[in-house]
Amino acid sequence: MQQANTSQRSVPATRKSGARLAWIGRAFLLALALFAVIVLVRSFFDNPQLFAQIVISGLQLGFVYALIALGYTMVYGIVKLINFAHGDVFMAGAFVSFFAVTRFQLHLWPAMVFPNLPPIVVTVVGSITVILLSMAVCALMAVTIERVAYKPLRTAPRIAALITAIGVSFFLEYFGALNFVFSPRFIPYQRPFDVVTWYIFDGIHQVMPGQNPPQGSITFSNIAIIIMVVSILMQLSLQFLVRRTRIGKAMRATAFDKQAAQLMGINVDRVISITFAIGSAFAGLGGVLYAIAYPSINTLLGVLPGLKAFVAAVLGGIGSIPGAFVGALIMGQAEALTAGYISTPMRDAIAFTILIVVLLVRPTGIFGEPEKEKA
Amino acid sequence: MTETLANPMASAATATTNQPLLDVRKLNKFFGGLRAVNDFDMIIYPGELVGLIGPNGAGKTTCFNMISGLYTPSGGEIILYGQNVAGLEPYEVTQMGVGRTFQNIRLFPNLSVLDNVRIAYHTHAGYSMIDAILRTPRYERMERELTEKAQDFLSIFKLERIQDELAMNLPYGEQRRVEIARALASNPRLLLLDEPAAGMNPAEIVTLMDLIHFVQERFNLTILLIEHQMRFVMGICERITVMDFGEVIARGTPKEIQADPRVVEAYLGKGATHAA
Amino acid sequence: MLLEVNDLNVFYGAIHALQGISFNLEEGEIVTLIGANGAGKSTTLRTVSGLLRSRSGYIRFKGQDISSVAAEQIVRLGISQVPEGRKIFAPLTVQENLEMGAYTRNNAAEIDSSMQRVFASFPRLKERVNQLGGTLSGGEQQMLAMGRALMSRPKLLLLDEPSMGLSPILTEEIFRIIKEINSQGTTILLVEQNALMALSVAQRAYVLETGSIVLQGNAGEVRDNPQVRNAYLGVG
Amino acid sequence: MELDPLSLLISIVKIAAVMAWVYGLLRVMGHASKWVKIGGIIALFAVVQLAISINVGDSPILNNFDTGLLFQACTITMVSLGLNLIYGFNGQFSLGQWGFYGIGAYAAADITYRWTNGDAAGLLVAGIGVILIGVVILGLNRFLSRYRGLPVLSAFTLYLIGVIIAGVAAYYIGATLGPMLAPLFGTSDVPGILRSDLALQVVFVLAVFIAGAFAAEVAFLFGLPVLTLGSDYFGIASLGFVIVVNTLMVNSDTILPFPEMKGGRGMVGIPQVTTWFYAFFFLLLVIVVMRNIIHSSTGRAILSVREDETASKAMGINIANYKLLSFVTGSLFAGLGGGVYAHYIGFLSPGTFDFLIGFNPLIIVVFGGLGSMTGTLVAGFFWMFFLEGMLRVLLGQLGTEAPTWRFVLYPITLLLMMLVRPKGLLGSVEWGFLKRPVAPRRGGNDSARGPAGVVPALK
Amino acid sequence: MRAFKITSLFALAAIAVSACASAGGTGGDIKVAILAPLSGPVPTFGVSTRDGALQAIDEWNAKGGINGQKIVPIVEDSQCTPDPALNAAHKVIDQDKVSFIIGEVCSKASIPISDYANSKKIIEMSPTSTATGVTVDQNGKVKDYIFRACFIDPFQGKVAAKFALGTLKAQTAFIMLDQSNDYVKGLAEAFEQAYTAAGGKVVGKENYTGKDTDFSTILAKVADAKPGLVYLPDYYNIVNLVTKQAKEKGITAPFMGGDGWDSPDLDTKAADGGYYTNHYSPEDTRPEVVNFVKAYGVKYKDDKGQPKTPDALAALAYDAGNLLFTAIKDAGSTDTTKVRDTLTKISFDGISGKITYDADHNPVKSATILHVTGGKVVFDSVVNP
Repeated sequence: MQQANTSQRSVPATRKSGARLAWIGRAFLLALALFAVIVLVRSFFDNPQLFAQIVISGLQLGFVYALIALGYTMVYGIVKLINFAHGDVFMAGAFVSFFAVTRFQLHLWPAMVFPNLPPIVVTVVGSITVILLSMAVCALMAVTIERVAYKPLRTAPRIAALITAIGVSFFLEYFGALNFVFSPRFIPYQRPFDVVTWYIFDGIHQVMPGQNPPQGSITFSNIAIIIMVVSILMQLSLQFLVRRTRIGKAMRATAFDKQAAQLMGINVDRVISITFAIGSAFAGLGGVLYAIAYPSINTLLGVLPGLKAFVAAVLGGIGSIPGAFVGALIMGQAEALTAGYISTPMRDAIAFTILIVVLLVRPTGIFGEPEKEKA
Repeated sequence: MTETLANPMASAATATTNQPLLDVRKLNKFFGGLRAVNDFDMIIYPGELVGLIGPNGAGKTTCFNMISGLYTPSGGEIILYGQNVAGLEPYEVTQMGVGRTFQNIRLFPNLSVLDNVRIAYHTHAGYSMIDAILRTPRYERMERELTEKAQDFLSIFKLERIQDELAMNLPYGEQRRVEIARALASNPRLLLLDEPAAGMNPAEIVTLMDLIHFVQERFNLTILLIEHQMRFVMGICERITVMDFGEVIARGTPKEIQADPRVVEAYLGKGATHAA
Repeated sequence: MLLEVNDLNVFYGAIHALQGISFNLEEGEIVTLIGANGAGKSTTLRTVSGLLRSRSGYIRFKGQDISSVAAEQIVRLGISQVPEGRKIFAPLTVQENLEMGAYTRNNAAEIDSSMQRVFASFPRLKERVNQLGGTLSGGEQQMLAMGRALMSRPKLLLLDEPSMGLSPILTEEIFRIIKEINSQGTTILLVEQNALMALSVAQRAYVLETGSIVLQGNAGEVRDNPQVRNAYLGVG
Repeated sequence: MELDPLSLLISIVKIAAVMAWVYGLLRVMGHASKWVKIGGIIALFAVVQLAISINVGDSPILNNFDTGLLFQACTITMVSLGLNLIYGFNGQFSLGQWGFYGIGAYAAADITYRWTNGDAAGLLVAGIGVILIGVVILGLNRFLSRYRGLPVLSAFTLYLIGVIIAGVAAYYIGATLGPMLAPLFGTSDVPGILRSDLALQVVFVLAVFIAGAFAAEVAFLFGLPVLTLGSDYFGIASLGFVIVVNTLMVNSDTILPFPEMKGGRGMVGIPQVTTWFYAFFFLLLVIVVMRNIIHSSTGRAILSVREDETASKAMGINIANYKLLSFVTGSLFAGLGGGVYAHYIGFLSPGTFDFLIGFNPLIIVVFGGLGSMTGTLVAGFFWMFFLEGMLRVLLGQLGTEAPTWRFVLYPITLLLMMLVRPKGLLGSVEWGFLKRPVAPRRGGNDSARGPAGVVPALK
Repeated sequence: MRAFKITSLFALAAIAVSACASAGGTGGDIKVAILAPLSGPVPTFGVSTRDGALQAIDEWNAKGGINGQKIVPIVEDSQCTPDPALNAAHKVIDQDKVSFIIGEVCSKASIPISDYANSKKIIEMSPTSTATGVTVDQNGKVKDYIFRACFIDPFQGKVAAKFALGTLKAQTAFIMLDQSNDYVKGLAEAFEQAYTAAGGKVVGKENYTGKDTDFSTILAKVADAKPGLVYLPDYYNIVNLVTKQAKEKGITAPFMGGDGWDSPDLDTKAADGGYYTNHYSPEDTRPEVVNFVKAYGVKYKDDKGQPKTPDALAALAYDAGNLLFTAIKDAGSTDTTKVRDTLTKISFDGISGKITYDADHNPVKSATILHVTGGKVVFDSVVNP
């Protein structure tokens, strides 16, 4: 009896060390990575121009995701809530700009007020006004949502707020689809400015309507450049805000420890509202740019980009601003390259597989801080 | 396997008194750059009741966490009955006969007191999940037996009246007792108590001391405890180890420790000498 | 009377954590609450600073009832807490931590002068001004936490276990600073496990046991009480 | 058109009746007497069966609209119970339940589809495959437990290789044996014995079980590495699983070798064999199995993981195993639910298994109360009869524009509900059968027995 | 024993419910259910279908109903998803006791409905479900009571191929298709078959999914392949995105598609130069078309308050309604078997042409080819089968 018991108890210590078998898992991952690299390298040498073209479209997509992902990651960082309604705020941004342009001709206001302005100034100022309006409306909307649906649940189990977030998301989608709101249609989006495309082939030339760019040229458009520039600018300004300003520091303090922040006299509720507002303003901006780049909008527009941006935020390490940015770029490339070289219908599957594999290697994302061991 | 002896380990322990039950050698733990525990050594023989004291943050709980497997040591050996258990999973360490309580009580808050204790029996449940799904006679029998055993434990701790209360609804003192009962129910040879008397008033502490003495004899336990209540430590422990800044600064009997100037300076405080 | 706490009852769920506590602080005093772990000392401080809500009883600060004032407003009224475990903002630098302490104030010049004063009291913080809070040692973190609390220029400073995990030398240093802060006019409510040390700086003391005050008096009296000596000082 | 107050009343009575029925079910099942238990279950089954088959006026008491809701309520409840086991009881935030539901549905549907088309290979391959894979997993589990501290990715790779080998073996065995049975199917004119209705019923039940087991095995492979992630990360990874599964469904005829599933066009021609009896049977099965697990030592271990992982480790519980166990069991329930669903609706399309709809079980589980089986049961039935029943009926009367409001009212209801009861409808209350059995208190005077009597006799 | 009380309570309640339910029948009117996806992925189709069908019902009611009986519409949201669609069908058939259903729009929702309706001998007239599986089961047996108003996929594909090679003289084509959409896939396959059989060359074929918005990768390949024609038989929302992005990339090859293009929301600027096969053209000068377009515009306004132009979905729903009501009228009865027999032999002049039914309950009618040019959709030609 005692004998049996002793031996039973000593089993764990006499077991072989499994650490020696770590190579199996590593070999598996390596094989996956190698496969991906081989596919990419071969594709690159097959047709470098096509490869570059695909990478450019991946960049454009990735930078839009980045704008949405920033909001996700900020909100998650501060209230640990997966704000599923974020994608719908993004949708609202697109619709606000649509109505501003088609109903109120807001993008032309400089020309109406100052008739002698050169058209380029009109376009730039008008478009910026439209974008700012969208951002403001989105920020307002998000703050309202936060007050109504999330704040009362701050002390409740986290999942309750997640469910209300899903509820808010459904509400925005289907309320927006009512006939007297946005209607459920896919609406051709009227851009506040025209998209111009250039191609690179012995220098940079503009693509004229009805003219095929020569074989082997690489095309890019002004909207792609705007998206990239705006996205980088926003990322930098957000970094500045969070690192250098008083409210940004309060955000980081609140994210780290709400009670300690309260003890500093920080109004935690206000900081959270501001975080929602900023994140959603970015989503609104993303919504406008997205609609300009892919000009067909309906009320379900935000679902997939929202989801992918969220995945990008998780991939980069949720809560981390540079992480969201890098994650979004990876998502963009993963989608574009999968679409280009494997199969378009598989691109979501591949993107998520990448997410899962990355999480297995780095359980809290690329830039995520390791979870604290607790005892 | 239906023996009714108090503790199967009891005779094994007496048969090998000269062999230490726990032999910790050069244990180290780093958190990032911070050295939480530095070359910690400790030998405990079967049947002893040893105290581990030191200021908050001295590394006592970290040592506990390493011995019970929650932390993987950065270096050193933890030899339990001749086997190095450093780096084993906590559940394996527990199955080898190490039970513990936690500094900030970690009961299963939404479960009843009885379930809290029954969970500790899990590894000895004596029936499989298939038995449970099919509700076989074996399940019925073993579950009844297990429940009775758990209730016996509860009655030792005078908790039988509250067996159906949710753990989170108990007052502090009772939570402590449930936690000790739960740790004992996992059938340990070595029991680690992390500040068992915290939050108890002097009268409760006296009861607790009696209780610990009782369970130690009853179950032939070896006990290692962390405690701040000096009266408790001095009154109950046979030997005391004092830690400060991750290092052992003194060992000895309670009397020796109280007289040790380093201990007084580091832990009891200079005021102690004045007051005494 | 600067702070007046009367018949305070606080519950954690079903647990009656504070069972009718009453105590008070005069301006300029150091008062200490001593007692075992879980006796309710930290709960008391957290209730005063507004992090917890009492079920009954009141807290008056400078005559104003603050039992239902929000925590961030209480800071503006002049109560600042150094929480247990220091709770400094690990991802923020030392300077940013201090700026957070002055969050309620707007005058940049005054904030700067406060910061200089904190640096004068804690020269070590000045050396590490750009270091992240999380990388400081325990003693430095405690100094940062106290410095941060002082940045709001409080009338009343609540200190929760300032010596926790500190070496004797550091503990003495901290207590020297506590006295210094007090001498500059800040009233201090001190919760401490190192009862001897606490009693050596405080004028008055309250002894807490499972949520109620069992003994109160001058520090000296309390120190000489045989029960206290037995239970908390480990001697006798 | 105007709202007919009578129909509002009918809807309310209907929901109340269903809730009362659920309550009655849990009551009779929890009754102490065995005969009341059996009699009560039969009676409750009979009540519904009679209501389906007896006509009052020109239609049965429960018309097809109602029974359709009942079927769907049963399946969604099964799926949600599985999720509650994973999330509510074990604390693992999973969004992947819908994927296992889909896997179960497609797997079961494929088996019976092939069967009705005179091809037994589907059943053989799936059946043998599920068994072989199970054997491989259990065997490898035993073998790998000899290695301590084995990195989870290595374990995963080994399992994956094992499963692939088992799957390939099953394929060849099944594909060889399958055609041999073809003569037994007879021809289109002379039905063979395997084409009888009875055979189809048997195959259907087998298919549902195989589908459940298959979903469970997939859950094992997926959960093994992914359950090591922290809670929200696990949630997102499992959401990814749903999307991967959905993509594979869309491409089932091109990337996967199942032309009969027809990819995005949807699989037609699945025999509609699910009857009220089967839905009832499988729901009861899931309830009983889950309840028996929860109220046992295993269940307490599962709960302890949710309550406090560290303390649970210190109690000698291998938490990784229990996370995996509850995940696999929960997915098994989802797979069973899928199998029942496929043979009720008779048509599967990837759109049904979209990730957005996949939030439904989560909503039901939270709505009912995490860690409350009763809550899930009540919420599952209520949700179906409210959203698909009551709202549909009432809005249908309010004019041609009103139905668009259904999905506006639904989130508002959800929102209000969460704001009013953030811990769910029933919190963690259980009714009747699902109540934790109360251990009898030991009578007598404990002190009289003395310490000598309180020996912790463990084996 | 409490359990039994509860159970008996349930039984009583259930009987009460059924008693109430059976009391709520209305006599004299003909109830017609309209099952349309008002929510879900394609709500816009649902709205058009509903409006078109309601238009037909209103006109008939204005004329005094069918044989003196008024038509009462019951609209249900079927979400373009199988289970809600089936629930909706159950509800209208068993709860509201309708005998006639107009809908569903999506094939994947129509298929489960059609099985059930057929088993209940309820006439289902789908306006736009183009998959063969709607009217024919997997064994090739015709579902007796199921009809549709639209032509099926293979027909449109063939017409498009004929037009591409004949009129457009495009010798090479690039096909873009949504793998997960049976409508698109059906058209694409039919086109490819007919096109290669007639000597055309398919230089590339790319899949995407209906949720995509970024087509630049595929368009990069199109630009690379330089085809004479891009066949894109998808719905207008995808067409808007693809053609716009194609224009921006400088792709000059004309796009061609199917009836999915037809929508007031088609971006005519982006799709400029494109062609599509359709059921009808609102510019058609036949009086029934002109009247319909006018009446529809009076009844329904767009968000700017302008009269809406009916799209093909509305037109087909209108046709579906008229087909059904004419058949009921001709049969002189609401008995579904009689109506079915009438329908199989019907010859009806609809908006989308002259309709007769073949053995598989698919309409035999002509296709219209429309050309997108100068910001407008203009009638190009009619192609007969």
